[in-house]
Amino acid sequence: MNFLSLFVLVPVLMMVGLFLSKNLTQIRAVAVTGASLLLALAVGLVFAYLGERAAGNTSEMLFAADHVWYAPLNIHYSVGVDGISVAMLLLSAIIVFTGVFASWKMEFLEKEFFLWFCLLSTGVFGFFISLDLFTMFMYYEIALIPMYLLIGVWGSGRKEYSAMKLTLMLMAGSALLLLGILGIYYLSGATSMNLLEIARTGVPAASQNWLFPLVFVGFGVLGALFPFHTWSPDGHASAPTAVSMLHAGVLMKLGGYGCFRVAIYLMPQAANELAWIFIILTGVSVVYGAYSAIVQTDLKYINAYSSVSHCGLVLFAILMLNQTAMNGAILQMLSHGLMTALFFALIGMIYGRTHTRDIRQMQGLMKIMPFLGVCYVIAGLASLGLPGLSGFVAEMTIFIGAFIHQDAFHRVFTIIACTSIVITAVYILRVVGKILYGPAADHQHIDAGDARWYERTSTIVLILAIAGIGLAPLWISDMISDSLLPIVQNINL
Amino acid sequence: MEYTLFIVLLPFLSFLFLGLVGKRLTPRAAGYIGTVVLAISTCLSYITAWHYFTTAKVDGVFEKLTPLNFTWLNFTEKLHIDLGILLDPIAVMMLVVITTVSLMVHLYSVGYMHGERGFQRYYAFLSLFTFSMLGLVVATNIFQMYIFWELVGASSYLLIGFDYAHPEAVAASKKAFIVTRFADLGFLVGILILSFYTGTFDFERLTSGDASLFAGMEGLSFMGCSVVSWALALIFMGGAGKSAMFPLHVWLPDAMEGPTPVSALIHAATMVVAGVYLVARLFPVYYLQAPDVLVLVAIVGAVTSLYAAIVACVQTDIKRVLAFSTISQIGFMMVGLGVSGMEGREGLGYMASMFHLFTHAMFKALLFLGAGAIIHAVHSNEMEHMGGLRKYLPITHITFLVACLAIAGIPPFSGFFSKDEILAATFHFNPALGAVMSLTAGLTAFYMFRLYYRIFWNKASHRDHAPREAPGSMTVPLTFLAAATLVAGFIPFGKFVTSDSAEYIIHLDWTVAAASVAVALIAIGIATLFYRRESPIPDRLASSLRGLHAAASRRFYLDDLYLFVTKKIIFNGISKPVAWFDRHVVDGAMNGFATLSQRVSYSIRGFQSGQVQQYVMVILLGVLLIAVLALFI
Amino acid sequence: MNISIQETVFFLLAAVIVVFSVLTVTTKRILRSATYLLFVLFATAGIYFQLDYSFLGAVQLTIYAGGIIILYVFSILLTNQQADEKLEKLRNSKVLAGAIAAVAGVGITLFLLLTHSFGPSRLEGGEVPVKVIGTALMGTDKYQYLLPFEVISILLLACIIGGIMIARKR
Amino acid sequence: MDYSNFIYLKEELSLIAVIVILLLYDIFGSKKSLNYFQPAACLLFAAHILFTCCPAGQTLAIFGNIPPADQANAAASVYPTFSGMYNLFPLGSIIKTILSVGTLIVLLQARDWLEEEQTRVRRGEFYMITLFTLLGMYFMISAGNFLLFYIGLELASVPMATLVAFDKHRNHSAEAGAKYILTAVFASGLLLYGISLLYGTTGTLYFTDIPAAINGSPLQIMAFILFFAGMGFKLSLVPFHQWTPDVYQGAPTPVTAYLSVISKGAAAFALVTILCKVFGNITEHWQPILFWITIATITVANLFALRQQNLKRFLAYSSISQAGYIMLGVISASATGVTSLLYYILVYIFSNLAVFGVITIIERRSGKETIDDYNGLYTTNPRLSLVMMIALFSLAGIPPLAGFFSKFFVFAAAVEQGYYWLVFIALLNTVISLYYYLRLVRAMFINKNENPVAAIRSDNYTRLGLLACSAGILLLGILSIVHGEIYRHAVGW
Amino acid sequence: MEELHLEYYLVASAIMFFAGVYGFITRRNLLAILISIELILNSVDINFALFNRFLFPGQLEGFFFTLFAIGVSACETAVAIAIIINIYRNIRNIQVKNLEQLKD
Repeated sequence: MNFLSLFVLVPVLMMVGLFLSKNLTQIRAVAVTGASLLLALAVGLVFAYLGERAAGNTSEMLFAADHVWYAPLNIHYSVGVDGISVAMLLLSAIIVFTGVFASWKMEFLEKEFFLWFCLLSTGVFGFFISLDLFTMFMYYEIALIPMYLLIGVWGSGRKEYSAMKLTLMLMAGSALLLLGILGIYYLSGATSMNLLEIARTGVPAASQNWLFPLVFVGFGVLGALFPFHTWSPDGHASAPTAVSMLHAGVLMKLGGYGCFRVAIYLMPQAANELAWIFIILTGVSVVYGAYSAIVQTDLKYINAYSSVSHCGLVLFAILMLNQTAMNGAILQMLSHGLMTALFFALIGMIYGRTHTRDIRQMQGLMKIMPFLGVCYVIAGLASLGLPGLSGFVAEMTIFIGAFIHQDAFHRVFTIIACTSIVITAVYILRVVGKILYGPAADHQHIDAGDARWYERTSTIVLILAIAGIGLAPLWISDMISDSLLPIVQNINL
Repeated sequence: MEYTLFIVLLPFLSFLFLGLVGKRLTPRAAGYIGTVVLAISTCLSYITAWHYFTTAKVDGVFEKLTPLNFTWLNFTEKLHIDLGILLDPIAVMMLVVITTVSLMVHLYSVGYMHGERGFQRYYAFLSLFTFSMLGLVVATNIFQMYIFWELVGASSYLLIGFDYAHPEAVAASKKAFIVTRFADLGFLVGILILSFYTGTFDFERLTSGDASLFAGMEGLSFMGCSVVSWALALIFMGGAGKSAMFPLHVWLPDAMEGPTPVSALIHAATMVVAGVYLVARLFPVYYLQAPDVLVLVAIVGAVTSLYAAIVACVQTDIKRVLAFSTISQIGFMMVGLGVSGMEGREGLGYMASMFHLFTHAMFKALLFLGAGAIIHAVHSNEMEHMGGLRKYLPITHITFLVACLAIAGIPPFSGFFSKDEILAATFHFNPALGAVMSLTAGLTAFYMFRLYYRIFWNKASHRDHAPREAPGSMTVPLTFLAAATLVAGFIPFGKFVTSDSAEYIIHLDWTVAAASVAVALIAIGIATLFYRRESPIPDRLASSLRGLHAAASRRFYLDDLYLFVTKKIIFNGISKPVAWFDRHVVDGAMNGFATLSQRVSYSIRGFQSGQVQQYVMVILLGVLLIAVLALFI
Repeated sequence: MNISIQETVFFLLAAVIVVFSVLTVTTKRILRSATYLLFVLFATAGIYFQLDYSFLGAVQLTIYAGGIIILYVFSILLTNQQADEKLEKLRNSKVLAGAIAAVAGVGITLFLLLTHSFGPSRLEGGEVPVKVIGTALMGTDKYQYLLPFEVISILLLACIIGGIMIARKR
Repeated sequence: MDYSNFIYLKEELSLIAVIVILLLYDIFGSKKSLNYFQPAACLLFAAHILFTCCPAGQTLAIFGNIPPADQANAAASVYPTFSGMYNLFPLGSIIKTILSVGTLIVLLQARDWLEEEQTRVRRGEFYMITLFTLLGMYFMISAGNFLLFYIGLELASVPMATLVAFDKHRNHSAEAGAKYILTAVFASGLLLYGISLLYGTTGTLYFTDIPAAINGSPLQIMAFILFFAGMGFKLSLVPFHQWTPDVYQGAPTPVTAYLSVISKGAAAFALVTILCKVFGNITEHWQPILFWITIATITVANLFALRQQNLKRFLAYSSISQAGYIMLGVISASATGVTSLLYYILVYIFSNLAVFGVITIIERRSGKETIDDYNGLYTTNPRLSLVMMIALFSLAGIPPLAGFFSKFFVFAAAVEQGYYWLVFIALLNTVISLYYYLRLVRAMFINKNENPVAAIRSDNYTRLGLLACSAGILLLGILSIVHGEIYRHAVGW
Repeated sequence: MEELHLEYYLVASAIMFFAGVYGFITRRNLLAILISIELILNSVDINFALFNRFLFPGQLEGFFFTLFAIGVSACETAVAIAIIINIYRNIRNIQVKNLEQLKD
């Protein structure tokens, strides 16, 4: 048994454990144990990966394993990781870990909540370790569907509507995706659905031109590609804390990762030819999301639109089709995943105390809950790209990478995308100014305490990760960059 | 000289320590830790300066040393962000300036901020700022500079908004950050363009005068200007934002909402000159590749300088006066750079600008700290609450006077030497510009003494209890800085800092010097006449020049413009429509599909009528239709 | 005009079939409808006889005319208090739609039938011996129908069970 | 006259044996012994399934009638008996097994209903008629001649009408029965006319002989269309579907279940057999027809299903759209297509029967059968809700449930044949279908209800049935052996 | 004999078929609808016999199909009538308009 499969197995075992557990303590014990195990696995994987690479293992995917699953359709259960997936797995593990702590205090149906949560994690981890298009798609959908119930049952506000909208839009995306995947497989004439195999055989150029948009839009819906992003504000606003964290933090990354791993990697010619369309769309969404965020009054909406902007940048960078920009895109995924998770965690904690997410009804929270306030400021600074925090590393890599594109069109759009750093600052500071600063007014709020230990655990881990990437980005950046090489070579063939 | 690392690193460690465990410490302990750490840093930078200026000279030229440089982040094979330490004359000078002023401010704050809530946080932020600023000046490459550039912006934001319960402070911090962020956008784009063509961020390579680096940009132009000019102009935009150049200066007067020592450190002595430092750092590039941009720098500097001086004349808040004065003085420095050439006599402007940066840091910090002492005593920023303070605050009075004289350009105070050289360089470059700058110098003298008289002379306002002189922790820095202001002018600056790093002996241009001193004296005279005692003349003058006065009081409506742009254009004009569009058009379309399906679903319900004969009819028609379609089409 | 007996018989039968088919579905009285159907079935049997499929004709007469029609008549009598109750007036639109559909159907079908070239067709005489029929029903070779024969017996059993189950009182 | 041919009919004969035993038992069993009628019937039928399961080749080898040379062939291809009247082929045995398993589950679910005062007297008939129709389907599947096929079809549909009208004292049931028999007879009229034209143009009714005479003349196309209309009725394809909702709603729920899965599955397989074996030469003529019919089926059914309140009507439309997906497997008419078709039927049987099982028990115990009645079901009946949910998700094609795999395979089969547009539209329709399946999930899990359906204790038969269905839904996808086994036999076919 | 063409018979049977269809669609009484169906089935039977006799006289496929079809249609009729009688027992009426309870 390949140890990558543990990433899927652990959440499944967690589900079994949860199913058997009798009371809240046991549920929490199972959740924490499992999440810690996953985090440990992910960290271990990072070291193992770097060790293998240092030892001179140059194969494209490490720790690969392959079992035939559905022989008639050449579907294999095939796993393996490169630097990119390692990074994403680490991200997922961190967010699952912190998500468990962020949902320490559930009000009802705890067992069911964690069950779905684990299923979601299964999908996420499975997606990142998969090398086979089929299993990839399968895990992708596994990750999507629990969202419906997680939002619908444990959410707030217009939860039924949001949950339904989110699910349907994402499923519509995955419908396109499925067609794309089938098209890729059959038109490439590959003898298996393995990514590497298909990349070797290649998809005929003529087919790429219609397959590429399908796959890109399919994944793009999850990556909040304009104009298919509208599930995101409603969905995030209604979702419970941990779900928002996991969704914005990891699930949306599935979109970017998929665009990159499937759309770009397998269809380089079409990517080269059609990138401009999507560059316009993503370029728009970067700026557009940021502008939309400025006028929102609901904390979660602000963050959701901010995600639209940041995730737009991910897709934007991927489309630049060069190593640096793609590296930036992956870093941005990591960075955005961490900080948006932090944001949502904090928003959830603040909401738990103030019972409102309307920024007009909050003031001076810094005095009342300094820990959360400080964390919020840190998250904000990370989001607006302060050096020393992860956002900067990612954004700069993207801008540099995007700007070194030989085509002037790309550079113009890079500059347009750059303007988002100013707009981001505007809405971040607006929120920080409105809710944290100023005199504390509401008595109800004044009585609310600061973060509890589990909340602190969750936020501190996230902040450490953000600062870790922000301060010492080289190892992770190089790890990703090295793994990008074969993909970039595939593009430039 | 690897120990220079600790100059930078120590404040960072102090920041981490105070930030993480500061709450567990007593305020006093936190203050001392911060101050002591900085004192070590200061000592190290003095040692560095001594060490550098004594040993680094090779063939009469100061070498650029990089004791430390490591790759922080790789972009491409050529482009990578390095973090490191670059020592050259201006960097070393800046190290000295920053650590000195910062140390003074740290020390001063022990007294000034005594009893404030969040004292530990304050020191943590101060340390963070000092770290960032030091990192900025020793940057080995433009991207490192950008990194620390952003960090100083953030720490400035945090410090301006230190009193976060105070809405004005919060608004000011936000404004400061956003305006400078906007400018930084230019900086970033400039970096992108420059690095795209030259393939390097490295200062040493960029400034080496190697024309082949810029070969890629040759002949390329955009909207009538060459691309290299665009790049450098955009980089200058970043500098202009940080250095509060017109029209990006709007944030600086508001930034005075922060604690006064912070204003002294960040918004007078160090951070705001970062823009000057940036231009100086890239000076060879500007000079060799885009002299037209240097002209732009000069013009912007001159306009800013004059504008700020005029506005300063009518401000009533003493910190605002000082803020505009700062803007004006930085304008001087920019002009100095803008008119400068590369070598020897031609490079006077550069040298003068750096010299002025140095002296200005001392006397402007002194002015702010003095203002702090005054505010500390009277608990107000407004001139009308002051007057006649010279009896109560003797030390403050003397030191403040020294600073005023220095800024007014009266010999032998330091400001005279540096400003005079800028004027000389400007006249050399263009007499008209020189005249404008001289006028500005005169205005400077006028408003400074207006300030001075209205604080220390004039009619005393009503007070409940007599103001008291500040405690020792505050007066010691004042005295130290006053002393520095007195002697700094005699430093043979040309020996150390010149545009080509070669020694240049300053020769006072006596005609220019005499003229400027005369102008200053006249201006001081007028100020004495107007403000020494209560006098109706200023009011009369104000009413006779009502339009100008009102406009100057409103800072020539630039703040209104800023408000208009942010509130009306960005918020109401762009964001709201965009958000509406998103909710109603984009999302509406998505919901529209759902509604449409539902509608269709309801509208076809009659089709399922429950009549079996209709069902059969449909089957039959279906068959016939398929048959027709399949057979005849 | 040289009209053979065969032709005369055919045209007679065809006329009966067409006319009574239409009458079956248009008459207002249901009992008459059943009666007209009987005529159609007789005519059909006539065609079988004409084709020299006497066995088939006999089966047609016994099962259809003798069995099914009787079933119909009984049912009609059972379900109608007045056996000759008029069928209710039909809505014109429905009739029109039905008529158009039927005419279109006839049109298309006839067009296809008449334009199709059915190989060499000839009506050869020759009765099918009952022995042949019997052997075919009992055989398992090609063109022998033991299995369908068995299966239809099961079908009949199933229908008997089902019919009884529905029709009985309990 | 080789009566030994009968031994090849082992499935049919054993089923007839079961029927005959039941018939005798029902007639001659004492009042007391009849208490065990239902368990006995189920056990007998289960024994029949086991007997059917035995691989065809081996059983034949036991009888020793196949020449050794043919034995290898027999496992993979068609072995005609009765001189081509009846075809023996492993795939047929597989589908028969699948259908029998489904029928057994239906019988288990029907047990509770049959214990009712009203129906108790007719339960013997229920078993017999159900098994008769199943027998009819067996013959439909194995027929090698249109005559046998037609008789099988009638055996599968005429007694079915009496099942539909089984609750004969209920007006709805009676009405549904009448609608069913009238439409069925009309459809079989069309089918017969089609067969007659086919006979007229080809001169034979043997499947093996027809292809030689098929030339695609207009009359043959017309014959095909008429034939297809008759099959379309059984499969309830648009526009031959309108009887479906009415009949499904009116019929007793177990009968509806039977009708929706077993009868449909048999018809689908019979259709694909005939399309491949008989009309295999004129694929270019029938594929466009199927193309549009499939699109119409899926789309129209989904549009109708959107707003249904009555669960059985809702499921009727859902099953119509599922039939559309089945058609994807039919239209592909390749080895993968047939495999996916069979697999789809199998999974569909489990999923749909699970839904019907839950509906049956809830309807029986509470009399409620609209979606709104299911609000808050999870609070009182968590297990039933969970089963229902996985079944619905399986129908919607959500991984890791079997429905996902079956949908994927039919799509893959269609894409393999180049039906990209068809798959595209089908995929978009999966999104709509997901909406209405989620409506039900929402009702059970999210919506609040003052008086939800009271907690239900279901009987052991229902439990067993639901357990079997759940196990099937959960495991069928992951265990690829089922699919592989089907494929192995489909390749040579 | 030569003059009698297959087509003549086919026309008659087709008309019979669609008369049945017309009846099915327009009649109001369930039994009348069933009677229409008999027309449909009967016309098919004729077709089989015709094709067999005119085109493929060598074998008796059409013949037997007709034979079996007659049997099957008898079954159908029997079951249909049983169901109709059942309806009559339930609602004392067999008008088709009373069969419209089940609808959307």
